[in-house]
Amino acid sequence: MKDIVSVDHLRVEFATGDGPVVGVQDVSFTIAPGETLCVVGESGSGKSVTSLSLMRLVEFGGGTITQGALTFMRADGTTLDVTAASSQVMGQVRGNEIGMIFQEPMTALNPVFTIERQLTDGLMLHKGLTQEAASARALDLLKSVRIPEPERRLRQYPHELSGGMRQRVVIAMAMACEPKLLIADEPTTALDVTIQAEILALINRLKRENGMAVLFITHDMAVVAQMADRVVVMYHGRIVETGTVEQIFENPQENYTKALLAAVPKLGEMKGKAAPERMRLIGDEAARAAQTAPKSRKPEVLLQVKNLTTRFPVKGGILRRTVAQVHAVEDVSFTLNVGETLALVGESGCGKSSCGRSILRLIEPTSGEVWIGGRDIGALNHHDLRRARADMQMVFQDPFASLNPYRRLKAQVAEPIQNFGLASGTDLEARVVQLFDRVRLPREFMTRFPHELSGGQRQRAAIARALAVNPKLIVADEAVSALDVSVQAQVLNLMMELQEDLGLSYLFISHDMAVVERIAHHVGVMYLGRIVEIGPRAAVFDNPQHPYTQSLLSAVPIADPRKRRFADDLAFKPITSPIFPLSYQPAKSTYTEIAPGHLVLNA
Amino acid sequence: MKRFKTTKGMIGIILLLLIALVAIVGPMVIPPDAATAMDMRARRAPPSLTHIFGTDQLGRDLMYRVILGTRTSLEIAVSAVVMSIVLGLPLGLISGYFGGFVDNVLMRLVDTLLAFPALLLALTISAVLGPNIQNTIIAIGVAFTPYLARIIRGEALRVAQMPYVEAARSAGTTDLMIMWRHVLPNILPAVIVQGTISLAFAILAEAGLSFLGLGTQPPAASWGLMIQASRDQLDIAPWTALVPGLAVALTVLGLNMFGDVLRDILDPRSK
Amino acid sequence: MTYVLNRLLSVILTLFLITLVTFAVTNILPGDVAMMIMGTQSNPEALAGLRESLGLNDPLLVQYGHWVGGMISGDWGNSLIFKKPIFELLAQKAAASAIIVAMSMIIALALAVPLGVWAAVHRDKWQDTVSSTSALMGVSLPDFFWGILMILVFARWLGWFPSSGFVDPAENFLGTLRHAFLPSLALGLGLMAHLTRMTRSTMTGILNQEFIRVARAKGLAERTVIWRYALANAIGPVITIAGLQIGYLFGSIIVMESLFGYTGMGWLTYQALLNRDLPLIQSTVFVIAAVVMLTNLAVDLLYVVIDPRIRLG
Amino acid sequence: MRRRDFLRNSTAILGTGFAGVSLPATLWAQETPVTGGTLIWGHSETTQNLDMHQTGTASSGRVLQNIHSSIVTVDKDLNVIPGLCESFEVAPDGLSYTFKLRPNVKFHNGAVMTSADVKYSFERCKDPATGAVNFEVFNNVASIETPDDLTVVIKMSAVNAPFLSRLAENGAGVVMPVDSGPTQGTNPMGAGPFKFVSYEVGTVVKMARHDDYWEGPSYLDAVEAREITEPTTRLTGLRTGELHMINDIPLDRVGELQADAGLQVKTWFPLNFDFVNMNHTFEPFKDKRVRVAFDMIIDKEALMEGALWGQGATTASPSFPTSAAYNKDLKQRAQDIEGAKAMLAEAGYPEGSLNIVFKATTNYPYHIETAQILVEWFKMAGVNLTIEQLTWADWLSQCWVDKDYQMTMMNFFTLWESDFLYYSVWNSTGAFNYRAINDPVIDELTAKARVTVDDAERAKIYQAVQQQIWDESHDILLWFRNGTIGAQPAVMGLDTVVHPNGSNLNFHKVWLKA
Repeated sequence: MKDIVSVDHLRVEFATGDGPVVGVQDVSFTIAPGETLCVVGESGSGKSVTSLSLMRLVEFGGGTITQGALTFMRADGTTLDVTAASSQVMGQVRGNEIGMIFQEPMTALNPVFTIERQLTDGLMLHKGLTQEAASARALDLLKSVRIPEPERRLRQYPHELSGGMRQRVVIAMAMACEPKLLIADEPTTALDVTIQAEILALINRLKRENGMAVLFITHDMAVVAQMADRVVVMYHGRIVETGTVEQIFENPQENYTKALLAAVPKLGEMKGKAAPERMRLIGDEAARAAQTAPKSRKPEVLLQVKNLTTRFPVKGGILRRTVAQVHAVEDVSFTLNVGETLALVGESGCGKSSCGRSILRLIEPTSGEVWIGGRDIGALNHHDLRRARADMQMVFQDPFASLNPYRRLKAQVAEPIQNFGLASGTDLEARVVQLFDRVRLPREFMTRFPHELSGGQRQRAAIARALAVNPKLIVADEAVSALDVSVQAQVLNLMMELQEDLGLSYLFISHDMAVVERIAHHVGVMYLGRIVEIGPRAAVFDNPQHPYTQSLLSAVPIADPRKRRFADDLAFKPITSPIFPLSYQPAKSTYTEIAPGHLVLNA
Repeated sequence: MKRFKTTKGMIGIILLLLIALVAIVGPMVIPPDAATAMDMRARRAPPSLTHIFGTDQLGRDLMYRVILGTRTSLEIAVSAVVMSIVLGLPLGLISGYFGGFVDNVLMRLVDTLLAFPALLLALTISAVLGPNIQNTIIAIGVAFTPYLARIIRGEALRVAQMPYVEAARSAGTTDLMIMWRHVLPNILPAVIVQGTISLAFAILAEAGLSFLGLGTQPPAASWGLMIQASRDQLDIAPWTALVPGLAVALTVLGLNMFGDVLRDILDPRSK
Repeated sequence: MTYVLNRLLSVILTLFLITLVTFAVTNILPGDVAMMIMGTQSNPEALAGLRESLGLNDPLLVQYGHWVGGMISGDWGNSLIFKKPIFELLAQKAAASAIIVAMSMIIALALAVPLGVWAAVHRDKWQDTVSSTSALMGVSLPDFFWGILMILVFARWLGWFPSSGFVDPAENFLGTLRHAFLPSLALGLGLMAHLTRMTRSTMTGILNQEFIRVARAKGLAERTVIWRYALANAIGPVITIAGLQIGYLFGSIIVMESLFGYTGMGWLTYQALLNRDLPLIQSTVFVIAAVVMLTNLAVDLLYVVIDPRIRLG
Repeated sequence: MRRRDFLRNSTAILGTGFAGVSLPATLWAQETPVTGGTLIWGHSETTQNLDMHQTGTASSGRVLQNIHSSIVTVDKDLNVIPGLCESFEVAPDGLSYTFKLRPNVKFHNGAVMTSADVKYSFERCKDPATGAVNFEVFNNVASIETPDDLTVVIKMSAVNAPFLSRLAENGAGVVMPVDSGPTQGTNPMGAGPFKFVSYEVGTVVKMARHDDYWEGPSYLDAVEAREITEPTTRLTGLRTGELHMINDIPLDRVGELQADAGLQVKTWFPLNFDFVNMNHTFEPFKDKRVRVAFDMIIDKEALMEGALWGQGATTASPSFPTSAAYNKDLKQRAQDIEGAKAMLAEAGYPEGSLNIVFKATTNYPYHIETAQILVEWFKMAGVNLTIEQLTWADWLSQCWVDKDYQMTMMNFFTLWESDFLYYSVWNSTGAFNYRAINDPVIDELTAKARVTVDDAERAKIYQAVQQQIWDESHDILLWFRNGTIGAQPAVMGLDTVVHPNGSNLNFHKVWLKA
C-alpha cells in the first residue's frame, strides 16, 4: 500500500535577528494509511515543528521549509508536493484531507463563536454544504464523539463546556471532513487522567472506524505505548530512532531511547515492594546501587491534620455577599511521619492543592487543626506564623513562575535565611554555597537569573530555597509535573536523597499515579475536597477499595505496549461541582479501616 | 525580529541622545537672549537662510527658540511624569497587592478623579497655587496620577498572584519586602512603558495649559508655549506650529522606540 | 443582573463623591460670577447687590444642600450668565455633544481597527512601523492643530463642509451632521492613534492563540481567519478601551467645540469656567463625570453582550 | 547685538504711526439701497444675558443695541442728542430733566410708547433687585413724573452733571414696554430696528426687521449673529463666504484682509484705550521718579506697531479724541533708556536691583505681546521684568479687586464720559482705582468738575487732570486701539454700522447688494 505521507530529509528554519535557527533537520519518515505513527520527544525536540510542517502551518510561526520533500497522497490519488503547493491548494488540503488536534482544548476553540458555527464553517467551505446540511452533519459529528446532549452543545459557546468536552469538539472539528490523516499534537497533555483515557479511546475508535492514519505527537511514553503502531523518537530537531512500538519499547537501539524509557515509571512495577525506590537513570546506576537500604525509622508523627476544612466564598448580589461556597477541602484528616512521604493524588479541582496551601496557611482554612511539632499552626498569630513557616516550606509546580525573574538565584535562596535572621555575612554566603552544592547546582549559577537555567535546574533552585531554613516539612505541589521525564526523574531522586539524608517529610501533591507509586510511603486519594481513600502506598495501589480510586487507576496509561487499555470507548463518571449553597451542611467524613492504616471513606 | 528591534532601539537612542545634546549644549552655545530677541522687520518670516526655521509673530528666531525651549519642555514633562509615578506607584501597588477593602477605597477615589476633565483639575490647581513652572508640573503630575495608579494596580494585581510571591510569603518575607523585592521589579517594565507614553502627553499638556496662563511664562521658550502661540497663525505661518510640533514628534518617537528597548534591557531574560 | 446592580451601586457611590469633589473644587476657584458679569464696570456697591441677588452669600453647606437636593428633585437652578435653567441648557448641549462624540468614535474606530489589524498582521515589519509612527505623529501635535488643519483643508480650500457653527438637529438633522463632521474628524484622528495601538496589541495577542492555528488548520482563508475569527475576539477589548476614551474625549471637546463654534457640553463647560458661573460649572462637570462613568458602565455591559464568556447571571 | 537690531527696526517703523483711521473706500456709496436679505454676521463673542439692563458685557450690548432704542443718544462728536424723545431740557439748577417723547413710537409688540413705559424702564433699572449693571446712573433720581403720555419729568435730589451722558450709554437709557421686565431675559423687546426672533445659546441670535421702527424700517429682512469666538475660524468663515461680515479682525490679520481685493475692511478708532498700570502701594512705585523712568523706557510707537500691528494710535490722554476734554498739548515721553537708568539710580534702584512681576491677562492676547516687548526694553534699562499670565477671572480677582500685583496693563471701552472716566479711574475713592492712586490734586479737580455746570469750564478741569496724570506718571498711557470689521463686497452701508462710542454695531442702514 502506498504511503499517505512521506517526509524526506526535512529541514525547517526560523528567521531570527541573530540569523536563521534550525527547527528540525534531516527528518524522514512515512505514514501508511490507517496507521498510527507516534512522534515522541522531550521539549525542544522538534516534534511539533514536524507536525506543523505537514500542513505548512509552520510558516505562520516564522518558519520556512528550506530543504527536503514532503509529499501527501490526496484523496483523488494524486500526490501533492506540500513544499511547493500554492496556498490555495493548501487551503483545500487543510481541514479537508488532513485534520489536526491541538494541545490546549481551553484555547483551541474561538471563544466568541458557537460550537455550531465552528463545526460548520469548515464543512461549508470544503464540502460546499448548505447551512442546514452542515448543521445536521455537525450534530452527527458531536454524536460520534459521544458528547452528551449534542443538540444543546451546538448552540453553546466554548466556555460553557468542560475541558474534556471541548477536546471532543476539537476532535469533531478535525474529523468533520473525514480526513485521510489526523494530526494530534499532544492532545491529552492538558487533561486529567480519566479524560485522557476517554480521549485516547475516542481517537482509537475513530481511527478504526474511518480507516484514517494518525500522526500522534506526545512527550509521554506511556501514551505512546498505548497508541502507537510505529514510533519516531526525536531529540534536538533530529530523528534518533524509528521502529515499531514493540521494537522501541522492548529493544531500543539508541542510548537516548533507552534513557528515556528507563526514566519512565510504569504503573504496577512497584507491586510487592514496601519502600519507595529511586527512579532509574541511565548512567546513574552507581548512585542507585549506593542507595542505602531504607532505614526503618521509628514512626514519629511530624504533621497531624485534623478535620481540615477550607471553603471559598462565592460572592454575589448587590452587596457582594457570600451566596455560596466552594468546598475546596472538606473534613480532611491525616498524619505524616518524620522522614516519610505522603502523596495526595486526585484530578484537577479535587482540592489537593488547597489542602497543601491550607496547611501552610497560604490560604486561611475555615476550620480544623494543623499540628506540626506540637504547635497548632491554625492558632498562631501573624507574627508567630511567620516564625513557624521556617518549619514548613513549599515547592511549586511551575519552575518558571515560582522564581522571581528579576532576582539573582543567590538572593532568592538567601532570602528566607535573612528573613529569619539565621545567618549573615560570610555565614550566609557559606550557607548558600552549601545549599547549591546540596541540590547539585554548580556554584557559578548563584549569580545567574532564573531564565538562564533549564526547568530542572530551576526546580533545584526552588528546592534549595525551600531547604534554606532547614524545614521539617516540604509541601511539593506538582513539583515535577512540568518537567521532561528524564529531568523529572533526576529531581525526584534528589528529593528522595534529601529525604534520606535530612529526614525531611514530604507532602507530595500530584496527579501522576505512576510517579506517586514510586516515591510515596503513604497515599491519600482526594475527590471533591475529601480524602476518599488513604493508606500505605502498597495497600492503596494493590488493593484499591473506593470506586473512585479504582477508576483512577484504571485510567492511567501504562508504558508497556503489551498492556493496552483504551481500545473501546470509555466513560468515567464526570466530577461534580464542589460548590454548595450556604445552607449546605456536609456530612462528616467517616472511614472504614479495611487493613491497618488503610482507610476508605464511607459512602 | 531581534535585529529589527535593535535597529529600532538604536534609532530611538540616537534620537534621544541628540535631543539631550540639544538640551544640554544648546544653552551653552546660544546666548540666552537669542530666544527672546525680536526682529520687527522679519515677523512671521518663513524658513530661509537667515532664519532657518522661520520666525514667529514677534520676529523671534524659531530655531533658537526651539533649541532653548528643549530643556524647559523636557524638565516639565519629566518632572511631571516622575511626580505622577511617585504618587501613583504606592497607590497602585498597595491597591493591587492587598486587594479587598483597601483596593476598593483607593480605586473609588481614582475613579472619581478620572471622571473629571483634566482642564478643570488644572484650572483649580493653577488658581490655588498660581501660575509658574513648578505648579504646572504639579498640575500635570496630579492629573496623570490616577491613570498611572490604575495601570500599576492592574500589574500589581497580576504579579501578586505569581507563585514567587507566594513562595516569598511562605519563606517568611514581610509584605513590605515582598512589594519591594518581588512586586516592584516585575511591574517596573509596565511603569516605564507607560511613563514614556505619558512623557509625550505631558509635553503637549503644557501647551494646553499655557492658554490658561499656566505653564512657561513668556517670553521664555518652551515647545508647549510655542505650539500654543501658533494657534492663531496656523493658516498663514504654519511653520510656527510645525517646528515645535516636529520637536515633540521626534521626542515622542525616540521615547517610544527607546521604551521598547529599555523594557528589554531591564528584563534579565533578554540578556 | 446582580452584576449590573452591583456596578450601578458603585456608580452611585462614585457620583456622590463626584458631587463633593465638584462642589469643593468649584468653590476653591477664586473670582465670582458677579465680578465676571460686571467686568471692569464693577464697583464694590454694585457687586454686593449683584452677589446678594444671585444667592452667592449663603453658607457653603446650604449651597451644597440646595444644589444636590435641587438636582435630585429636578430643579438644577439657573445659569448665572445665560439666565436660563441649567437643565434646559444641558439637555440641549448634551445632545449636540453626543453627536460629535459618537461620530468621532465611529471615525476613530473605522480608521484605527483596520490600521491596527494591518500592523498586527505585519508585526515588526515595515507596515507596523508605518502604522505606529503615523499614530505617534498624530499624538505629537495638539487637538487644535488638527482642528485648524481640517478647517483649512475641508472648509477653506475644498469647501466641502462648513467651517463652524451648529444647527439644531430638530430643524435640519443633515445640517447638524455636516457641521459636526469636521470637529468629529479632528477628534477622531486624535483618538485614532491610541486605538490603533490598542487594536494592534490586542490583535497580536489573539493571533498568537491556539484557536487561530486551529482555524488555519481547518483550511480557512487567511482573510477569514484574521477578519472574522481574530477580529471577533478583538472587538470586545477594543470597544472597552474606546469606551474608556470617553473621558479623554470630553476633555478634548472643550477645545474642539470652542474652535469650531460647535456649542455642546465642551463649549458650555468652557464658558462656565471662563465666567465662573458656579452653578453651571458644578452641573456641567457633574454631568460630564456622570456621563463618563455611565459610559464605562455601558461599555462593561456591552462587553457582556459581545463576549459570551462573561455573560454573567 | 540683537537688542540693537530691535531698536533700529522699531525706529524704522516709525512714521507709519498715526495713519490710524482708514475709512473704507466705498465706491458704491451713491447706489440706491435695496431692501431684503439676511445679513450673516460672525460675532466675535458670546451673547450671555439678553436682558439689556442686566448686561454688562460689550458683547451682548453689541447685539441688543439693535433691539432697543434709547431715550437719548450721542452724535459722532459725542454730543448728547434726542433718541426716543423729541427734545429734552435740563433745569438751570440741574435738578430736573424734562423729556418730550416722540409720538407713535411702536414697540415690537405693536404697543405705542408712552411716558409710563419710560418710567417703568428707568425704575426697573434703578431697582437693585433687577440687578442692573448701570443702576447707579439713577442714584440721585428722586422721582420720575409722567404729567402726560408724552412727557417725562425726572427730579434729582442732588446735581448729577453727567446724568444725560450716562443715559446715552449702554443700557441705562433704553425704553422697554411696561411689565416686559420678566421676559426681557428670554425674549428681549424694545423699540429698536430689529425684533428678537430666537437665541440658541452660544450659537446664534436671530433678529428680524421691525417694520414700525421710528426712524424708518431697516433694509435688511433679518440679521443672524453667529457667535464664532475663534479668530481663525471667523476669518475662514468670511473667506469662504459663509459669513457676510465679521467684527474684531485679529489686529495682525488686518493688513492681510486689506490686501484682499475681494473683501472690505473697515477700521476705526478708538475702540478702547490701553495703559500700563503700576501699583502705587508697591514700594518702588511710591517714588515718582521710578514711575517716570518706567514711562521713559517705553517707545510707545514701536510698542503699538509690535503689539497692535499698527492698528491704533498712540495717545497721552485717555479722553475720547474728539471730545472737548481731550488735552491735545500732552505728548508722550520719548524713549530714553539711558535717562531712565540714571533716574532709577537716582531713586536708589541701580541697574539690576529691580525685579518686577508683570501680570497680564490672556483674555487680551495683545497684552501678552506688549508685555513680551516690554521685557526686552526693561532688560536694557537694567530692570528685570517677569511675566505672569492670568485668565480673565484671575486677573479680575487678583489685580482689579485684591490689588495684588506690581505691574499690569488694562484697556477700557467707551469710558468717554469724562466724569465717569476720571473720577472712577483716578480719584482716590474711585471705584476703578485699582492702582491705589492717591493724588490730592486729582481728587480736588475731579470733585470740582462734578459741580461745574459749564461744559467748557469742565473740559478745562479734565485737561488739567490729564496733565497731572502725565506729570506724576500715575499710569503710562499707551494708545487708542482700532476697531475692525471685515465684510463681503455685497455688504453696503458699512459706514453706518459703528456707533460713535466705537463698540456697538447698528444694522439699521446696512443693506445687501443683490
